[in-house]
Amino acid sequence: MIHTVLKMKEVSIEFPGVKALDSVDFTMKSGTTHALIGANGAGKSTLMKVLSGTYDHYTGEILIDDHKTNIRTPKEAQGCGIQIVHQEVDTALIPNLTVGENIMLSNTVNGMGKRQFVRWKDLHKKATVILNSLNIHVSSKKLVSELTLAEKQMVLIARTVSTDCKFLILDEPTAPLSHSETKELFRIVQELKAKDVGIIFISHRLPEIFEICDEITIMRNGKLVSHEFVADTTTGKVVEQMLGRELQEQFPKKPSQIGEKIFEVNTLSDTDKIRNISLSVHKGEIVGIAGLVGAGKTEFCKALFGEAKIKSGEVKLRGKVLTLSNPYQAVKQGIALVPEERRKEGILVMESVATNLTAANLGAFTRPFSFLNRKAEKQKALELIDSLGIKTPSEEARVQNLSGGNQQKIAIGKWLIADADVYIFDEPTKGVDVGAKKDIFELICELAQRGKAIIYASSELSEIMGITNRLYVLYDGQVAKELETDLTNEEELLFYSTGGN
Amino acid sequence: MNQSNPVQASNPSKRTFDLFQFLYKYGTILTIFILIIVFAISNPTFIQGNNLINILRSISIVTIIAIGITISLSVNGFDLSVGSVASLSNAIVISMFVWFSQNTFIAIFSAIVASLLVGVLNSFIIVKLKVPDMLITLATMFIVQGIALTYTKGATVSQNMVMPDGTFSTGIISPIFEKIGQVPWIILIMVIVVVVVHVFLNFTKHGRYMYVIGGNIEAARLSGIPVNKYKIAAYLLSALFASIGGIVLASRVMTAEINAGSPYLMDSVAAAFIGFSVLGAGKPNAFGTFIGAVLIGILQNGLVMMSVPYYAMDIVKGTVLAFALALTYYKTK
Amino acid sequence: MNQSNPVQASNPSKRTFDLFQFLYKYGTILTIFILIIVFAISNPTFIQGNNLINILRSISIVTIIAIGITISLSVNGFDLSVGSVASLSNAIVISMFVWFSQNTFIAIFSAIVASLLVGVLNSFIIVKLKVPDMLITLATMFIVQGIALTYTKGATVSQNMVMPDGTFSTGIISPIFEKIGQVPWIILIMVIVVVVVHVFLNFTKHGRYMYVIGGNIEAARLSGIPVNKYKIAAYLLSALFASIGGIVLASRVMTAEINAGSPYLMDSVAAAFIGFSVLGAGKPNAFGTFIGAVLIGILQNGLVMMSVPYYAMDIVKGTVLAFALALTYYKTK
Amino acid sequence: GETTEPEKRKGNPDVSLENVPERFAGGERAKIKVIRKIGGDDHTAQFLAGAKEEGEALGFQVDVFTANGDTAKFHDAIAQGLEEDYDGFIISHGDDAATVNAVQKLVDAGKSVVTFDSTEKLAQIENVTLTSQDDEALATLALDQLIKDTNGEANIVYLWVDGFPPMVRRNQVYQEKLASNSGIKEIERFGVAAADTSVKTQNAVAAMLNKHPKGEIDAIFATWDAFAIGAARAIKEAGRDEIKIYGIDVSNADLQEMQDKSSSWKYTAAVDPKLIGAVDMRLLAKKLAGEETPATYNLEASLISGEVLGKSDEPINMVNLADTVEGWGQSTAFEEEWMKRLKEYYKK
Ligand SMILES: Nc1ncnc2c1ncn2[C@@H]1O[C@H](COP(=O)(O)OP(=O)(O)OP(=O)(O)O)[C@@H](O)[C@H]1O
Ligand SMILES: Nc1ncnc2c1ncn2[C@@H]1O[C@H](COP(=O)(O)OP(=O)(O)OP(=O)(O)O)[C@@H](O)[C@H]1O
Ligand SMILES: [Mg+2]
Ligand SMILES: [Mg+2]
Repeated sequence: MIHTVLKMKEVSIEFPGVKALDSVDFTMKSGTTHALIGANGAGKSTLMKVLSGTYDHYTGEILIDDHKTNIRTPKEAQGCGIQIVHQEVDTALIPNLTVGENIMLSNTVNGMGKRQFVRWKDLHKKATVILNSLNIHVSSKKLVSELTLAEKQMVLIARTVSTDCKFLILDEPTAPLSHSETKELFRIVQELKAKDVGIIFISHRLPEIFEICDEITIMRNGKLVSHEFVADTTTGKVVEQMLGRELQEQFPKKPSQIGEKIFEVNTLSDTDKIRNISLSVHKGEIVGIAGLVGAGKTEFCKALFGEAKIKSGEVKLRGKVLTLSNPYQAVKQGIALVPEERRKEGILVMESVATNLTAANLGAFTRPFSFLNRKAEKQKALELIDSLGIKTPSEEARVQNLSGGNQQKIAIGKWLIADADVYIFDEPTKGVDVGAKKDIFELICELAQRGKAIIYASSELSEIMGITNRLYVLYDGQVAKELETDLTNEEELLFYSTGGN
Repeated sequence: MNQSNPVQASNPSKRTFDLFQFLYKYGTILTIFILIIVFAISNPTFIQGNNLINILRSISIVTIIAIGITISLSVNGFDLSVGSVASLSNAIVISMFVWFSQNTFIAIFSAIVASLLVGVLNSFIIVKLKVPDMLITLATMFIVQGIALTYTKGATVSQNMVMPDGTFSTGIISPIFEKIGQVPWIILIMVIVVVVVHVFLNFTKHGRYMYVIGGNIEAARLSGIPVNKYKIAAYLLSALFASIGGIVLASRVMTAEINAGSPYLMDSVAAAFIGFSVLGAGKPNAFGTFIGAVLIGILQNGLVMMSVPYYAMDIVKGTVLAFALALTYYKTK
Repeated sequence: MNQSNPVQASNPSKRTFDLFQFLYKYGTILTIFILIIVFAISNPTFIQGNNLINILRSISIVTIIAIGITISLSVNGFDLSVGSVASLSNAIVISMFVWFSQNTFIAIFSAIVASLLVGVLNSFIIVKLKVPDMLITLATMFIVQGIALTYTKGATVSQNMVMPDGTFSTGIISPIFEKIGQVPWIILIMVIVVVVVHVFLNFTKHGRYMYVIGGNIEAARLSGIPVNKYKIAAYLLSALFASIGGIVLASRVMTAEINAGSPYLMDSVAAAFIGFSVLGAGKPNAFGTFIGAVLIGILQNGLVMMSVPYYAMDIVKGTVLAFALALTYYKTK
Repeated sequence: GETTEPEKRKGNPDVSLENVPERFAGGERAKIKVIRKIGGDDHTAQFLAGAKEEGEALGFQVDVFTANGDTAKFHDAIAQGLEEDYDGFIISHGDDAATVNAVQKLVDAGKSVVTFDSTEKLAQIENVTLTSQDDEALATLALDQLIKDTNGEANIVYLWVDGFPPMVRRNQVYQEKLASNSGIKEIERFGVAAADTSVKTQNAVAAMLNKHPKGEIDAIFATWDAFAIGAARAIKEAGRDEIKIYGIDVSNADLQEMQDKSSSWKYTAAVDPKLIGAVDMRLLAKKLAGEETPATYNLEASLISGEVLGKSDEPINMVNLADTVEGWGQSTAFEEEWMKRLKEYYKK
């Protein structure tokens, strides 16, 4: 088979204050899977946005089969057979339209020719066929605004599958997916590969990359570091190239100074998904909430934070029953939540880094009559930027322009100032590179060492195993099992989280 | 601001069935039925054919203009200039007859061309200069209003009027033109406009593109939809329907009064917004807009029948609007 | 719709320096200076102290009401009911004097309380029933207008008026109250309102929270900010300033005419929106709103001075508004 | 402010300015500002046109402004006018108390002022002439005709809106007539003042006609021509020409409607709004010339009959109405000999 060859040569791009790409080369063939990795902010997404025509102010050239192509708009990229599933799925979906319309969007745009009228029956039928072929169980007539994050992701992948493309870019597609959904995705990737599609795969999950990719390109600080065959490298080497240093132990030492029980949840049910959950957390303890995607982890975290309507049960902190009717009360009573969907819920994209960091406890930076003490605010922000290693041009920069991992650090950082008693983390490492991940783990352990009670919800079993002292497995909104982390293993966790008994 | 996607916030909960879901979808229609029943009980003539025709006639201009607003809303835009455009169109069509003794075709044609020019101006500034639509159409609203006033020198244009030079105008308004504003034509025009735009928005690819643009402009751009072209088209259509509204108004009153179109802005906006939720569309849509206009029209008519003093009418009108909205938007949480 | 964050689209590129960045920040202020120069050249009395005071007096009510709108915009809300609230407040304060012979304190107090009730109603429906603000304030706009009309029975309230029973009202408007609407007090009140709200929004925790809520309400909620309280506060403040506007108006004209407040809606909205970009704020802000009002006031005054025919005034006003907007929003690309 | 030297314009040198008051004899022009609170209707357009035409004929520079109903803007314009070099002002519809202060300031600054349909408290100020169209006469003319035509037995619809001084005065007459003619019964009333008053009225009257079948309504009394024309259209649409309309005020469009033989608008009582503007301007000119002027002046009302209009072979409008209605638009009130001479002098 003759493969198509894609080459990007000396691509550079600059944003105010940042040189995001610095003369990067990238080469791949169709019919292969190619991993693109790098720490947060390395420029992976930016490089792919150049390739898919999002930016037109880059320098350098793009060649397909050694023909110079001019890709400056998405349409031109699509014309060259390049499709992308963006990291932030919401930017690509139309919330007020149905799943079917979203899937068939490119078809409607480019495939109708002179035909003016949409054939609704046809459209939904085709969409359903695609959904079925991907094993996605969502009605094609549902509105996208009603979907979960994972479902939205699948819809986007389904959309690209509906077109014929030569190169498919998947920017962190597995971040919101469950194990089984990830498996589905990999199956699809393999199928596409067999059809001579080249897949560019961005992920922070190294095992996945070693599982499905043929080649690997590593970036750091907007520059190309290496390009080699996956078979010729190892995880350790990749991490080293990514970070520019060796990564020691990924998980820090677990906290050991566990104090008295301070946080208790008794038979908590909400109006929707959560049923009869009881658990307890001690001072200085990290308690994991494990469970597959959709098990109800997020809902549970939100219920503890006053965001979901509680039907029955009680939540106690230091023996005192809490009233949790909204997050404001939760915060007042000493609870902090780092939510899962950070762009929508965790950070204020339009505001500066400093404003974000102080948002949860602005009261600490005021003079009498609530006047702001800007100097104190700035100082604290700089302190945090430094201690969390947030990569930003200044404390006045808009969070919108930071990379995903740095945004997440900010979402966590704001709660460090608030000084709560109970910290709830919902998938805090989603879309975060290994280096930043380690920083985040260290942060969490440090909090525990300071005697805070920590709840850590994640569908990444290895993380749960690595960082928690004790854990609860959630299945279908209920606690399936409570386990001591040291006395269990990933297999057992998987067993309980898939409904085993 | 946050009305752009009312359904987005909805988090329908499967289990508590769906009184609320039901009300969201059918709240407006339900309100209409309740109103009809209440008015009919208090005065049986309310549901006589004649009166129903009265109601349809009275809402036709509002509906036509509101359909234009609906189209601008569908690309997540907002056209505040429609009232002024209707005034301008009204002034031009009548003056073509009266001042220049033109025939019906030329009169209508001129009015539409002038209105489309406003649409071009709006869309140019929105698309090219990237001025937010609500702001720039606020500005063009003033400009067009001023142009209409200057054109008529601030006076009413009517047949046989005294011209500035002291002579009398001799043009007459064609009897064919007069028909447009009469039953059944005026109602027919409204129905055709609603149906055509409904089909356009829901069954043609162009309509879909508009919704796609309205839902997520970035995504639309990235899927290769010529976003700017459709935005321009939306503002042209919005101006076109405002123009038709003005022409129908002209035919109904056979004069061009000062700022005659401007009061239609508020009612049209209300109709288009009420229409958002009708049948659970969750987005601006032609049928919903029509229903919104019907709600307003029924209220207006019924209240007159019940001899509610005019100054209290606003209270009732506002309250029912608020009630319909609350019914529509109230969620379990 | 997409006016909420005009700066968002900006993608300032360092290299093309920044004529455009400059214009974005200073466009409005530049326009004001150009206008002043043009008007002053055409008629030197324009920049005489007396005339400048006239201008400040003429914008004071618009500014005060626009400041209320600015606050509702800061939480990404939108209060269309301010014009009606100003009418209501005007009617109540005058009627307290004229019908009930109350003193200044009680009269002002009653007007403010009534207006705050409207604010409570608005915020209750917005916060509890989750009806989009623009829609519900459209409804309350009608309701409050109707209430104000019903309260005065659609008549003008003035000293010595004929009461429904045929007698004459005997209450008089206190001379102290009359002072409010006169120079320098009226200007002083405006300046105090602008400064206080500017400080409040920019230098206090509460102001910061309002902007944060306006930027991303979900994230604000999950940061533990009592979002609903601040939204309620914003609508109460918006009603409060509308009420103050109505009271100042009452003191200026010493009567309560029907719907006296409603013409202020459009100008206030324009002022608040023009203010978005002033000095590159990129969000609703009190100082910018004041500058927006100044722009409108200067135009109005200068055009009257240049004897522009009143019907052409809207054209010029709209064009300058469009020009300021284009200057402000036009980006390299 | 200080007055600048009035600009001179060459008139016709053949016309001598003998006997023309000193103020104007040297060919000096005057600068006049007409400020009207209400706007957006044809009455305003005609009134302003009348004032401007008459003033310019006299060689004056006339600037007009309407505040479109915004009281504060109205006062802003007066305050601003004070700063400029106007010699005289015509203030129309200053019906709020604050107008008294504003006009007082004008007078204190030595400006001449004539007002129209403004608050009666202005009478306290010396040297100000208050003019009005005689609302009592207007209402009486129309109502008397209604009572005469129906022999004092009728169910009527009353179209009226509160809140405007002329409307208040018309309502007073209406209430009196209702009290003294027990056979006249009001069965419905309606009225809004908006930019689309006529269409709103049309819709409302259409609803009323449905509510009250044939025989239940005999006549409609419309206190404003915008109401009358809306009602006339509604009646035409419903084919209920047994109902007769008696209105107040007139415009060109109204004449069109009334002339139509099938129109149910039978009578309207009116004063020529253009004439009002002209008479006000003459009064102001007399003041500027230092001549005696009355403290108040009421413009006479006429009753226009649709039947008479219908008999004319040529279409009738506001100008040639004078051929049909005696005295229409022809008042020579305050038109002094020297004004005619001045007009002659400035004639182009
Ligand atoms: N539109 C923009 N304006 C300004 N800076 C930007 C913009 N887009 C990206 N950047 C900057 O470019 C750099 C690269 O960002 P990019 O999103 O490509 O990182 P990434 O490798 O995808 O990281 P992550 O793994 O966190 O998603 C970051 O420092 C980011 O702040
Ligand atoms: N916006 C939504 N619309 C409809 N259903 C939803 C929505 N969000 C969540 N759900 C449903 O609620 C259930 C619980 O979801 P939740 O997000 O709590 O799970 P989770 O264990 O946190 O999974 P994840 O790993 O995806 O966060 C799931 O079945 C999901 O489909
Ligand atoms: Mg990325
Ligand atoms: Mg989750």
